[in-house]
Parts: sequence; structure tokens; C-alpha cells
Amino acid sequence: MPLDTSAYSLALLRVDGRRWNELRRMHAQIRTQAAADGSSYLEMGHTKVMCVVTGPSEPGPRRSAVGASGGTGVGGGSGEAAQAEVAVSIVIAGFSSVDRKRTARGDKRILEMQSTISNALAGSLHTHLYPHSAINISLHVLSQDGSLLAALINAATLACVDAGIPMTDYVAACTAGSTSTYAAGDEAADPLLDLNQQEEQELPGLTVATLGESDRVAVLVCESRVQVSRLEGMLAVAVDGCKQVREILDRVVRDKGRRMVQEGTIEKGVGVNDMEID
Amino acid sequence: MAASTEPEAALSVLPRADGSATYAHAGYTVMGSVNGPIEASRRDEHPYEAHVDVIVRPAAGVGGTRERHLESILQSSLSQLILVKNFPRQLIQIVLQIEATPENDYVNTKLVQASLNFPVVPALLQTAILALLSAAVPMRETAASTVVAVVPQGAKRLLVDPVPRDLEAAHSVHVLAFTSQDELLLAESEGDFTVKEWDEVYEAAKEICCRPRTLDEENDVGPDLRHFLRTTLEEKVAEDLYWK
Amino acid sequence: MAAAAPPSLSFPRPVFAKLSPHPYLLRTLAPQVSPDTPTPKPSRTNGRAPHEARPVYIHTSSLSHAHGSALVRVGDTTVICGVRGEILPVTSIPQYRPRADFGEDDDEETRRAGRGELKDYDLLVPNIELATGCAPQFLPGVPPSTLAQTISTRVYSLLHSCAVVDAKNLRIWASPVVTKPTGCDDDADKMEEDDEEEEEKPELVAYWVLYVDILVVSFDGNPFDAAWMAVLAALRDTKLPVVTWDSDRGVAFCSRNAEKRKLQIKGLPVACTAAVFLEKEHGSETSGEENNRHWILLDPDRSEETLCGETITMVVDCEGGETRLRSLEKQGGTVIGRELIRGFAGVAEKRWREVKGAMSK
Amino acid sequence: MPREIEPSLNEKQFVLQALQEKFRLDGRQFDQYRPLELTFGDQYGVADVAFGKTKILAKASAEVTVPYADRPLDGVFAIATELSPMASPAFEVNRPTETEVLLSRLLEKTVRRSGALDTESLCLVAGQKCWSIRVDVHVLSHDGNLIDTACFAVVAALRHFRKPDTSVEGGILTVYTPAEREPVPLSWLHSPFCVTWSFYGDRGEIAVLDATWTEEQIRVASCTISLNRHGEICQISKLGGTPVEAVALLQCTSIALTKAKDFSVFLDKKLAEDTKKRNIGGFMAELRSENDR
Amino acid sequence: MPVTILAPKAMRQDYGQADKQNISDDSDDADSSNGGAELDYAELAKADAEGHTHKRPRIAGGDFEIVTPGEVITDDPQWMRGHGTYVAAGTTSIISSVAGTITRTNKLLSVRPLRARYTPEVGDLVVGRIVEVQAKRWRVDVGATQLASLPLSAINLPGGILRKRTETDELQIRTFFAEGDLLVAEVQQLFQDGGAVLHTRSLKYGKLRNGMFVAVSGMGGGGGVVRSRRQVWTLEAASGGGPIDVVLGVNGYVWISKHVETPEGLVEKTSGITNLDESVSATMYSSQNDRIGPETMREIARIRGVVTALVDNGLRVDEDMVMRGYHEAVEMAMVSSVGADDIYLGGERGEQLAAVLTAV
Amino acid sequence: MATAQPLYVLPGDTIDPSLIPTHKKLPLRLGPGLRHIPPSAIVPTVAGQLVADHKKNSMWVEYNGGRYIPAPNDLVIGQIQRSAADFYFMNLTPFTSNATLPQLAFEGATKKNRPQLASGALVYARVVLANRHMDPELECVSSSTGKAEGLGPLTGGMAFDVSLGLARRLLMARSREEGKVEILELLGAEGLAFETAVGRNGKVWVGSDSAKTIILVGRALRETDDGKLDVDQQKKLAKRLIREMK
Repeated sequence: MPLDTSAYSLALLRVDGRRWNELRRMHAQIRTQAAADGSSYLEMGHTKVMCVVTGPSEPGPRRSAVGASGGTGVGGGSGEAAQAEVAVSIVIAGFSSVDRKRTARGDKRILEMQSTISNALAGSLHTHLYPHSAINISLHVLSQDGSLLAALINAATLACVDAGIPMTDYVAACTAGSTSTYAAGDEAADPLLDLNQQEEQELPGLTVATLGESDRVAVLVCESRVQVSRLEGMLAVAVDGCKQVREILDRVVRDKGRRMVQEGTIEKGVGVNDMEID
Repeated sequence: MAASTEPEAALSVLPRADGSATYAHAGYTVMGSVNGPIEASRRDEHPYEAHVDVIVRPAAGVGGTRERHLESILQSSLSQLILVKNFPRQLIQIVLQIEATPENDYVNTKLVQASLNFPVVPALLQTAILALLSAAVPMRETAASTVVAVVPQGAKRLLVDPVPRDLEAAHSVHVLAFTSQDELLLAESEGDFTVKEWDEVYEAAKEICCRPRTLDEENDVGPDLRHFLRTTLEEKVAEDLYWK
Repeated sequence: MAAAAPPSLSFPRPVFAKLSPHPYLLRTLAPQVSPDTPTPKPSRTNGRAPHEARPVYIHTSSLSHAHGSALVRVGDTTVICGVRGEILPVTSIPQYRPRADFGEDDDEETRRAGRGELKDYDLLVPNIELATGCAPQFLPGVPPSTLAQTISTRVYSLLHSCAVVDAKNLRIWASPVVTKPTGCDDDADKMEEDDEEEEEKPELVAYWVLYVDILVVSFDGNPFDAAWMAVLAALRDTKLPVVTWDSDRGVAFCSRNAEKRKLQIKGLPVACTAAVFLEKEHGSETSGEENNRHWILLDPDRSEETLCGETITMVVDCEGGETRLRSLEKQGGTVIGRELIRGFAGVAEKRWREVKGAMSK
Repeated sequence: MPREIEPSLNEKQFVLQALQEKFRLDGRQFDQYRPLELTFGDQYGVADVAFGKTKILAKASAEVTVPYADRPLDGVFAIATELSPMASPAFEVNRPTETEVLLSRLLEKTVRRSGALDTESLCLVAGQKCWSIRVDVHVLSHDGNLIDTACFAVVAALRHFRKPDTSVEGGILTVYTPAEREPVPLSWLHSPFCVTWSFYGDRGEIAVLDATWTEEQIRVASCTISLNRHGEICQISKLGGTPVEAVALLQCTSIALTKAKDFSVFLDKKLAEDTKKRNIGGFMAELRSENDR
Repeated sequence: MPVTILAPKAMRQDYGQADKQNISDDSDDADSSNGGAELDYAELAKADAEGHTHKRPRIAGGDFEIVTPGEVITDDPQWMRGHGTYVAAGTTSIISSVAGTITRTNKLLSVRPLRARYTPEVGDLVVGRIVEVQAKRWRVDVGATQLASLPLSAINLPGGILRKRTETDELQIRTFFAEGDLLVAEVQQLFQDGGAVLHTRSLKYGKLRNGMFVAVSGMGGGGGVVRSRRQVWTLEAASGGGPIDVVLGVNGYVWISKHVETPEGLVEKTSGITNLDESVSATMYSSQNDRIGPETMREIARIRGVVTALVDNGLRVDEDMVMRGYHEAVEMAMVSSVGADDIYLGGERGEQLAAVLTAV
Repeated sequence: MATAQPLYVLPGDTIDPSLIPTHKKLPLRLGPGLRHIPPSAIVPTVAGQLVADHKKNSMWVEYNGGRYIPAPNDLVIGQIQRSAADFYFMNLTPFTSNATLPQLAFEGATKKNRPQLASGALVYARVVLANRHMDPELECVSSSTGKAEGLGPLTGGMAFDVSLGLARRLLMARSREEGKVEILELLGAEGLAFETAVGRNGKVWVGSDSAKTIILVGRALRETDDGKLDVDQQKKLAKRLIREMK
């Protein structure tokens, strides 16, 4: 059913009652699988994904070139690689969306997402520390309600942090949209943060991933038709959203860390504040 | 009609391939590239000679069984011309991209045709040879090829480089290729014909492929392919060696 | 055959054959003159004379579910072919276009048009399968080999170029009796079919599509001849049930015990293949006069095929008294020239008679 | 199959150093394309496009088929991008590489999903028969920036293409041969073009247009922006790589728009020339078909 | 310069507040919200308010300092960066590249990750599994980022340790260690790329048998085994279990086995292994288990239970904890209905055990 | 040198015996593009211009294009792929199987101290052994003198691809007179400071302190090659480029 955009202009409320710059409820955990080197579970609204990271470890048998990229994106793989290869695989559960449709093995959309996530993380992870080895990231989509790529990137980042793989900073992602379709063509359309499935289908939108708290964009994917004039607004909101997401992810990691220190699993570190040399 | 037109060719048109050529004749346009000798993949590595890999790609639609057949015909013929023994365990890769085929304005045919179309073979073979020469791949000799159709009525029963319309009417269609030593390299015929008819076809084709250079250009049996090949190459070599 | 093994040979024949097949075959084809065999006859490793083909064995209608079938054995090459007809309503042919007149009279024009029909609507669908294990090189789970694709293309082309099946035998008509009462759109159809007048013209409603499936059970060289023989035998064996057309529901049906009509097959084209065996191994640069001999091996088996580069396949049909060629394929070498081809026509005729015999049995 | 070898250390270092000193190997400006060449074939729907040493041939073709069950009122429209060893021996037939997947996805999003071609106009008999339009992209020579080149070639080919005329009477479809009726153009809605930026430097601060193969092998990130001359974005993809300042991306977009407009003007000009040329040829064709009747 | 947000025309100001107010009700309509989430919202409401320029870590955590990737540890140039940190291009600030706790060895700052793969150090005692046999060496999985290698020259050869290596040894390399074999070894040296080289040239080391293997996360951090005084000891098992060896590989691989009188014993007595008798060296590479009594098996299983329980409850795994845990476990078994055979230590029983241990 | 009217040949052509140089003492030497079929036939294998040198009693076919095929004593620029125990695996042209360069084949290299070269580094080397059945072998030191003679690792600079023909001409002893190429000399005369190394495998390495200069030389080479410029045009080109640079 078509999205009633007129309602927005009146109450400035979205279909799910959010304001223009509100994220959906975001919940995440790390350390969900004891066996894995790193693991995470993440919800953005009703989009639910989980991630398991193994490695860095000796690369196994050669897998398909797609979605597996060396630090630079070109070449990659091969025994003599100077940096670790980041291999991503995505499995979308049949029950994840309303109409159960099988996703084919070589589905190009998924291959594209794989290589995107792989390249995005390779840009932040310090892969050069692990020559001729592989970092395997396997993602599972349990439920889809928009912003899938963003959720996957966030989950992958968390899992890599959990695995203790050195990285420049978090790669945090979210989506942004615009309140009216390109056809409506009003230049003055408002930007929207964090689209759900319905908004994603009806409205123009883009997915952005930034590095840490900076304004530096690692991933920018826009798959819908929209006036250039609206890009800046959407991008700004998205970048801001990414910063919020980073805070949330960071919180998750810190809470976990604190708990571990409390339990005495790891001894306390020296304070950051008392940094004077003695 | 298309039959009488002279063929056109250009060599080394692709800057990044070892050798390449385009060849246009009788409504067919083919782009050919040659890379080699290069490292052969494990499965087509041959201990004593180079593996000649031919890939034929249709202008529209995906390559199917008939492309495989064309490839095997060309592969067996070209391996005869190339000095494969010079490059053991190596690969010589020939890609032939069909760019245009003569269209019949009187029918709408399907995109992917399963039946093999002989008339494209000469164009493919000529292109491959030109590309090989441009890649300076050592060869035993060169070759030339043409297609001849036997039509029911009309002034001359033999049509060289027939257009699709003629092909429909033709009793039989013949493709022949001769090496520069005047030996019969390839002969593919289909339709309904007798040994005698084939003999006539053989004569006509040989006339086109192996006419001695001295012969005057009066009688219009069709293009003089051997002469064409030589002139094309001489131009190229002269150009390459402009500094001499 | 002691002469075949040279004194120098220190290991038994099978080993010799395995180690160096080329010299081995060469020896048997060109045996040295020795006291006990003053004039040795050249023979192949399989004991045949160069121009001797393997005997043909054909058995038809062995498959109960196919409309026509045949099993062909040529030496150790065994091929099964099954023909199955399926009804294809014209409405479900995307690029179907009604033609003004289907001239039933048998002139050039209509025959060519018929050929067009066969091609454009895909009424003949051959498919060949080289069964796993029919020869060592065929492994399970691999995409169809180049050989399989090549053969199916050749069969397909030959089927059309020889026009053994005429399109008119595959057309399914709705008799005017049935068409009369039916609705207005039907009239419209007729309008379309041929602009105005003559109401009584029957209407073309569907085609028979013939699926020709070829299975090579065991493979010992020369698959094409055998495959083509099987196809021909199976087609000659094909009987299609008479179809009645229900124009109300717009479907064709044939009752289980409907009478079956034999499919008309035109001519008896027979394929005959030979391979050229060179004295010097292919490509080797030593070209003296003495070692330039060659042999033409008719109906080569697998081991011979691996040793031969050049092959020739001639399809002949002597049904109408005089010998007519239906196809000629020669490639992979420069030995076979004009003279040899002329001569080969004779060989092919001989082969044709043999096969004809086997067919009529 | 042999793998593509990476450029030598010397080349990597030098190209980067040169870029930092504002030089490109071929002396181009950073936002300057290589000379663009476009030639149409004798047949409709064949476009041969070259950016410098990158050459791509696109051929459009049409065929009547049965529409997909789930969308009976739409025609079928597919863009086939199979990279053959002609582009580089590293490409193997029917074994898609990452390059190939990303290329086909980009064209899909830019041309198909942006609704450049009105697929509903391809429907002939609802649920039964429709046109299937297909564009085959043949990469003849690969010297970088396949995406922009391929996209331009596809758009050019489709706008140049003519499909056979048809008529439907009483549910019976007639497809006319070119001899019977002049073929008709597709119903085309807007022309999107791809503009690809390559980024260099630790923070991706250097942005370059239309990178050559060597430059592509050395870049740290890339971003492809697809726009039409109405200033509508059809697609943007920066698929990972070194992060780039958001502001810089906005600047890239505005420059991309001007490039897209240039392309659009250029293409219109070429098409106009071609039709002028053809009017004579078309007339001749008419005559010929008359004679043959 | 940062990009500016284009706000909607209407009622811009109120949004700041709007966020704060609607935090609570928002989390209501969201299904099963938990405290964590709400806290986050408060957090980022604050973040919104104060803008995003701060790079200081949040002091919320108070006493236990966790640093996370991208967090600036110090701008003070006099520090040196160690593991788990990097220096941003063109700055002096040391930034954390992992999530963990800061360690300081005088001027060197490094971050110990909450958890990571085992990073080998020379002298570590590790338990490993052979994954590949090559001409002159074995590749051993020790849970590190790369396979460790064990050269044929670095093992004790049967028939006296001083024997020189011969071609025959190379040919029958599999008779010493084959794929899948477990062994205990020491890290002898490291390659620059972090790969480890092992040796078993001491009778403490070598092939493992007569017991069971447990993998817990390793020294990379995140609890599990910690480096300590003793990694290997023998305990006298309760209820007739007999002596049992416990090997806590520093890499988080644990081996628990029936104690067999290893040459080690003799070594102590006969100070020097030269006159080591053949019989022992013969069994050195045997893959045959000796007969193990059911009691012993039970106790081995119990110890395993203790180790996993410790890990599940995020407790350190070292000799002290294992021994105490074991005794507690025995006690718990005694009181339980089933008696000594009750070796289950999962679920709340595990937590119970952990509680006791932490309480003390 | 070549006859007034150049003779072009195609593979398989029969060569008029009169053209084959006959010399009392020296044996006939066949250069590239020719093969000898016993007993006495000499047949071209490529398309090109037949050249006979009666003084040296040798003949060959002059042609340009195709892929570089290693021949002994050729100077080449190789790229290190990876290093084995005591070999470097070198790449001479893309997609061809690797050539080997012994790590001891450098000036003054010993078991103890041998050059440590990273993969991707460029090396100027000489082809020692080229044989259809084996991978080609290279060296960076003259086996006779034990000196590098300019061979060895190429540091910094940039490698440009040129046609095999141009590479050959640049390597000619009298490249200006015979090869008709003097663009490099011209640029040098214009006061550009740069050094070059020419590889027979179609690579020219240019080193200089100024990136600008390197690019300029690179463009000069490419334009000379693509534009097939004769000496005068080369002069113009040099002038133009220098002007642009200013």
C-alpha cells in the first residue's frame, strides 16, 4: 500500500511515529558465540542480523573472488598477499522477509553487498599486521525491515571489535531518505533518518557508513532516483546518524568490557586520566 | 550486391592485445584479438606444443552449442597453420567477436539459432589469421577462405558470398579454405548436391582463394583474397617499419 | 603378425601400444617385409583394413514410452535415440505469425517456408548426452563436453538441411466442422489468417514438436555416424497419434487408443566418417620425402581418433538412384584434397548400402 | 587462468607522487576525460564507444517472448555484460569476476532501475506476449574506467535502436519485417550517465576522473555517480575503500552533473547526425524493397 | 569543515527537547526494550546536544578504564605506542586500535584487547594439533593467527636425544607426528611476521595421549588461561581417580590426562637424560592409549567440567582456580543425590561453583 | 643493408635463392622470423620485411608487434613476483610464465649478503638462457667480468610501455642513424636531467629527481611510438613538450 506522505507534512510524524531525525530502537550484543573468534547480534528496528568472525587465520581453500578483497581491493587473495584478505559471506534466511523468496547462490545483489562490506572493513582494519592470512566474516540475516546493508556493516564492525582485530576506528552505518518521491519533485523535501522497509520502497534514500566520529564516508550507496539538490540534506542527516550509531556500538563494547573487568576476567588497566609519567 | 564488394580490414586496432584485427566482408564484421604465447592453465597445458584456444562470441545473445562447434572447426584449422611446437606448455588465445551479420529484411528470426551458419566461417577464419599475423605468432603458412552457394536458377548457378536471401533459395552452401600452398584446409558443405557440383564449387573457391597474383582483375568471380591479405599486411609492415 | 613387432622390441605388444601408440599403429599399417610374410597386408591395430568399417546393428521401437526409438551399435559404440512428440498450440509460440497459404503442393517456395517454420518455432529439438563412463574421459557432474555440443549442433543442422521431416507433417489443423459453431474471435482469426472469403478453410491451431534425445551408452570413436544413424532410424520408427482439437476449450487432445500415423521421412541420408593417420606425428618439423605417407582410416575407433588430426565426414543419399551428397565436413589437415574427396564418395556409397541393409532388417 | 599482475612498486610510488604534485601520466587535468569517440553501426542499435584506449561495443536486440508471470504488463529488459578474454586474459568465459558483477549491477541500477526505458511500452498482449529488449556489452579493450564507457555505450545503443513494428488485431499479433514497415524506436524516458571518481592518498584527498588501468590499480577508493541532464541522481555507489570527506563527495557530485550534461549534449548531437545520414539510406532501402516485391 | 543539517522548516527548536522527552515513550512502543538501550538514548541525546567534536572517552565507566577503537589515549608526544595502538598520520596522538585495557611499561603504552587470538611469545608452553605434515616440518594449529611450525630437527628422536637426524627420519616423519595428533611444546622463536616455531626437545614436551582436550579462549585476552607460575602439574584425584596431569596451554588449549610415569620422573632422579632407556623412548611417539580406569575417566571429566565452568562464568583459568574449583566440585558432588558420579557442572551448578570461588 | 625496394614476406612464402646470402667462410645465420626446412628451404614464419646482411652472411625478417619472446643476451626490465629459497621469480610480460633470477647473480653477491628485493621491485637484467622447454633465466652481473655493467635493481623512477620495435631501435648501437630515434637525446639537449634503461621486452625506465621531467619523457616516448614520428617530427615534438612544460 502506498505511503501516505501527506500525513507527515501535518504532524511531522512518520508512519511508525518517529520524528525526522530519530533512529529506530537499536539493540546489539557482542560475544554471542563462545566458539567464534568474534561474534555479534544486532537489531535496527525489526531488521535483525548476526555476525560471526573467524580469523585472522591461515586462508583455507580459495573461495570465489567476489566479496573477498585484500586491503586495497585490487588483487587480494593468493598466498603471497602482503595483508590479510577480508572475505565476507551473507546468508539471507528464507523467513527473513514477508514473502519467502529463495535467494539464488550467485545473486549479484548479495555479491555486491559482500564486496562492499569487505572493502569497507578492509579500509579500517589493520590488515597489514596479518600477512598471508584471512579474516572470514559470515553474516546471517534473520529479519528484514529496511536499512539491511547498514545493519550488516554495523554487525560486522562489532564482531571484528569483539575478535580483537586492530582497526582505525568503528565503521558505523545508517540510512537516510527524503520525505517525498523524486516525481513529486519539490526541492524543499525534508530529510529522514533511518528508513524502514516501507519508507525504503516508497521514498528515495541512501545508505552511508562513516569512519568513527569523523565526516569521512566509507560507504555511500544510493539506489533510487532523486534530485541532486536533496543529496546534501540526506547525506548530512545520514552522517549525523552514523555518529549516533557509533555511540551506541561503542556503548555496547564498553558495557561488555566493564562487566569483564568487574568479573575479574581481565585485570584492570591503568587510567587514561592518570597519564603522568612517574 | 554484397557479394561483389571488396573485403576491408584493419590490423592492430586493440592497443592492449598482442595482436588484433577487424575484418569486414559480405555484411559480416568480426573483431579478433590474439594473446600469446601466455601461461596456459593447468588443464589445457600440453607438454610438447602450444594449446590454441579459440573463443567465438556472437554479437547478440549468449554463445551456445553452435559457437562451440565453430570454435572446434577453427581450432583444428588454425592449429595446422600455427607452429605450435615452438611454444610447449603455452597458450595462444584467440577471441573472435562477431560485431555484425548481414540481416535479412524479409524475416524476423530468433535471437539464438541452434543451427550452425556456415557463411560466417570465412569471416572468422580470415580475422583470426590477420590477428595472428598482427601478433607475429610464428606460422607455417597462411590461408584464405570463402563461401559459395549453388542456386537453382539464374545466370550463374554459383554465387560467391551469397546474401541471406540467396542462402534461403540455395540448393547447397559450401565453405572452403585453402592454405597459401594451395592445399585444401577446410571444406564444409550442406544442402543437396552432387560430386560434380562440388567440383565446380571447388574450382570457383580456389580461384578466389589462390589466384596467382599476376592474374588481371577482369573476371569478377569475386574478391582476390590472397592478394588482399598480402597488400593488407604489406601496408601494415611498411607502416611499422616507417623508420627504415 | 610376428612381423609387426620389431626384433628390437623388448616388451610385449600391449605395453608398446600403451607407451607409444603412434609408432605402434604405424608398424601395423606398414609392416616390414619378412620371410614368412612376403607381402604383408596393412591392417589396423583393431585388425580391420584401412577402408573397412565396423558392422552396424540396429534395433528399433525398443522404448515403450517414446513415439519412436532406435538402438544402434557400431562396434563398441552404442547409441540410443528416442523421439517424443509434444503438442505446441500456436498461441504459445511467441514469434508465431499466421501465413496466408500453406501450399500443400510440394514446390520450392513452400518447402523453404516449411524449413523456416521448423527453425523459427523449434519444432525439431535434438539433444545428445554422452553418458558418464561411456568412455574414461567423461566424468560425472561436468557441463556438457565440447564434443557433445558439437555433435548436437551437427545433428540439428543436418536434420534441417536434409529436411528429412517436412513441416506439413507436424501441423495440427482444426477441421472447419469444429470451427463453425465457435465464437467471434475465431472468425477474427480467420480474417487474420487469410484476408476475407472462403469460410471453409481449416485453421492451423498447433504443431507437433519432436524431441529427439540421443544417449551415447558406450563410446568407442566415431560418435556422429552412430548418432545420426540412430536419429534416422528412430524418426523412421516414429508414429504420432491423431489429434482432435477442442476449439471451445482451445486445447488439443488425443485419446489413449487413437490411431497412430507413421511419420513420413524423406530420403535416407547416411553419414560416413574417416580419419587421416600421418606417418610423421602432427607438427613435427622433420619433413623428408620418405616419411610422408598417410592412411585414411574409415570409421575410426577411439584410440585411432586420438592419433589422427584430420577428419572427413560425408553424408550421402542414394535413395533416388543417383548418389547425392547432403553434407560434407572436412577439417584439421591438408591431406584430403579434391581427388581423395572424389574417391571418398565411392567409399561413402558402399557404406550407405551397408547401413541401408541394416535399416531395412 | 593467469592472474592480472599488480603494477611495480616504482609505478605505484611514482603515480602517487605525481598526483600529489598535480600531474597525471598522460598530462590530463584531474577532472578531464580522455577523448570520447562514438560511432554507430550500419544496423540500428549498435554503438561503438571509446574513452582513450578503452573500447566498448554495445548491441541492442529485440525479440518477442512471453512476459514474466509476476509482471504480465511489463516487457523484458536485460543488459548482458560478459567480460571476455579479449579485454584481458584474466577474464575467463562464464566465470564472473568481481569487476564483472559490480559492472553489471551498476548498469542495472543506472539504466534499468532508474526507468530510462519504459518497460510497460514493451507489452504486446498482456500476460502472453511482450518484447524482450537485450543489450550485449562487449568490452574490446580495457584501459580503465569500464563503467562510464559501458554505461555510455548502452544508453547510446538503446537510443539508436529500432525494433520491428507490430500490430495486434483480435488477439493475433503481427510482427512486421523491416521490409514491410520501417522499425520504430523505443519509448525512452531519460538518459542517465555514469561518472566515476578514483581517490588517492591516505585520506582519499586526491580525486581523479576517468582513471586509466594503471591509475585504477593504484587507487584506494572509487565512487560512481549516475545522473541525467535534469540533475536527477539515478544511483551513487562508493562501495567501501578508504573513507572520503562527505563534503568532497558533494563537490564530486556537482562536477559529475556538468559531465553528465556534456555527455548528454554530445550524444544528442551524434544521434542527430546519424539520423540525417540515414534518411538517404532509409529511402534507398524503401526503393530496394519496392523492387523486390 | 562539517556538513550542516538542513532541518525541516517547522518548529526546529523544539526537536532538541522532543528527543529527550520521547526517549521513554519511544522505548515503550519498541518491543522489549532493555536498560542498555534506554541508556544509549540518553547518551546520544546528550551527544546531540553537545555536538560531536569531543574525542575524550566517556567517563561513565568510572574506575575500570576500557578504551575502544579510535579513542585517543594521549596526545602527549613523550609516550611510545605499543600493541593495540596506532598513531594517526601527521599527529602525535596515540590512538587505541582495539577494545581493551591500557597497559603501561614505563614509556610504552599498549592496549590489551578484551579478547583476541593467541599471540605467541618465546617461552610459551602451548598445546597444539598437527594439521599438516611437510618434508622436514609439521604445521601445528596453536590457535594463533598463523599455523606454528615444528621442524623435524626440533623434536626428540627415539633412541637417545643426541642421535643425529637422518634421511630415514625424514621419510618416516609421519611415524613421529601425523595429522590430528596433539602435542605439548614450547615456543622457541618467532618470525618477524608473528609466525611461531616450536620445539619439543625436552621430555616435558611431546605427543599427548591418555586424556582429553579442551579449548578455551586464549592469552589474547578475555579470560581463559592466563600465564602463571605453573602451566603443568599433577594432582591426586579424589575418590580413587589416581594421579591426573593437567596441562594448561598458554594458548588456551587444555589437556587433562591420566598421569603416566614420564621420563620426566627419571630425569629428576638421574640428573641427565643421556642414559635414558629405550623402552621409554619407544612409547614416546605411540598413539595408543593405555588402559584408563572408569574412576580416572570420571575425574578427568570432572576437571574438564571445572575448566569449562570457569570459562563460562568468565573466570581466570590457572592452577589455583582449577584446584580450588576441583575441590569445590568434589564437595558439591558429595552432597548431591547421585554422589561422586555427579560430574555435571553446567548451567546454574556452574554458576554456583563460580559464586563459591569468587566469594572466597 | 636492405635492398632499395623492400621485400615483404608472409609466412610460408618461398624465398628466391638469389636473395639468400652466400659467403665463403661464415655459416649462414638465420635471425628471427625465419625457419630452415631441410634440406635447403628457408621459410618465413611471420609477416615482415626480409632483410639480408651479406657481410655478416645473415638474414632475418624485420617486424614490429606481438609479444616479447626471450632470447639470450637480450636486456630486459623484469618485475619481481616473489622470492624463493635462492631465486627471484621475475615477470617480463603480463600473463607469461615467470623467468628466474638467481639471487647470487648480482655484482658482489654472496651466500652471506645478497640483495633483498621486495616483490614488485623492478630489475634491469640480461637473459642468459632462453629455451622453449624451460623458463628463461636472467642475470644482473656479467659472468665474464663479474661487474654489474649497469644491470641491477631500478630504484624510483617510472617504467613506461613502448612497442617492441621502438625498444629495439632504442637499444641499437647507433640508434640515431639506424633506428632513426633521437627523441631522448633531443630532450637531453634541451637540458632535461634524466636517466633511462631500455628493456627489449617493451619497457623503458626513466629516472629523474623531477616527476615533471619523467612524465614529459614518458609522453615523448609514447607520442613518438604511437605517432610513428620521424626524426624531424621528433625534433618538433621535443620543442613543443619543452614549451608546454615552461
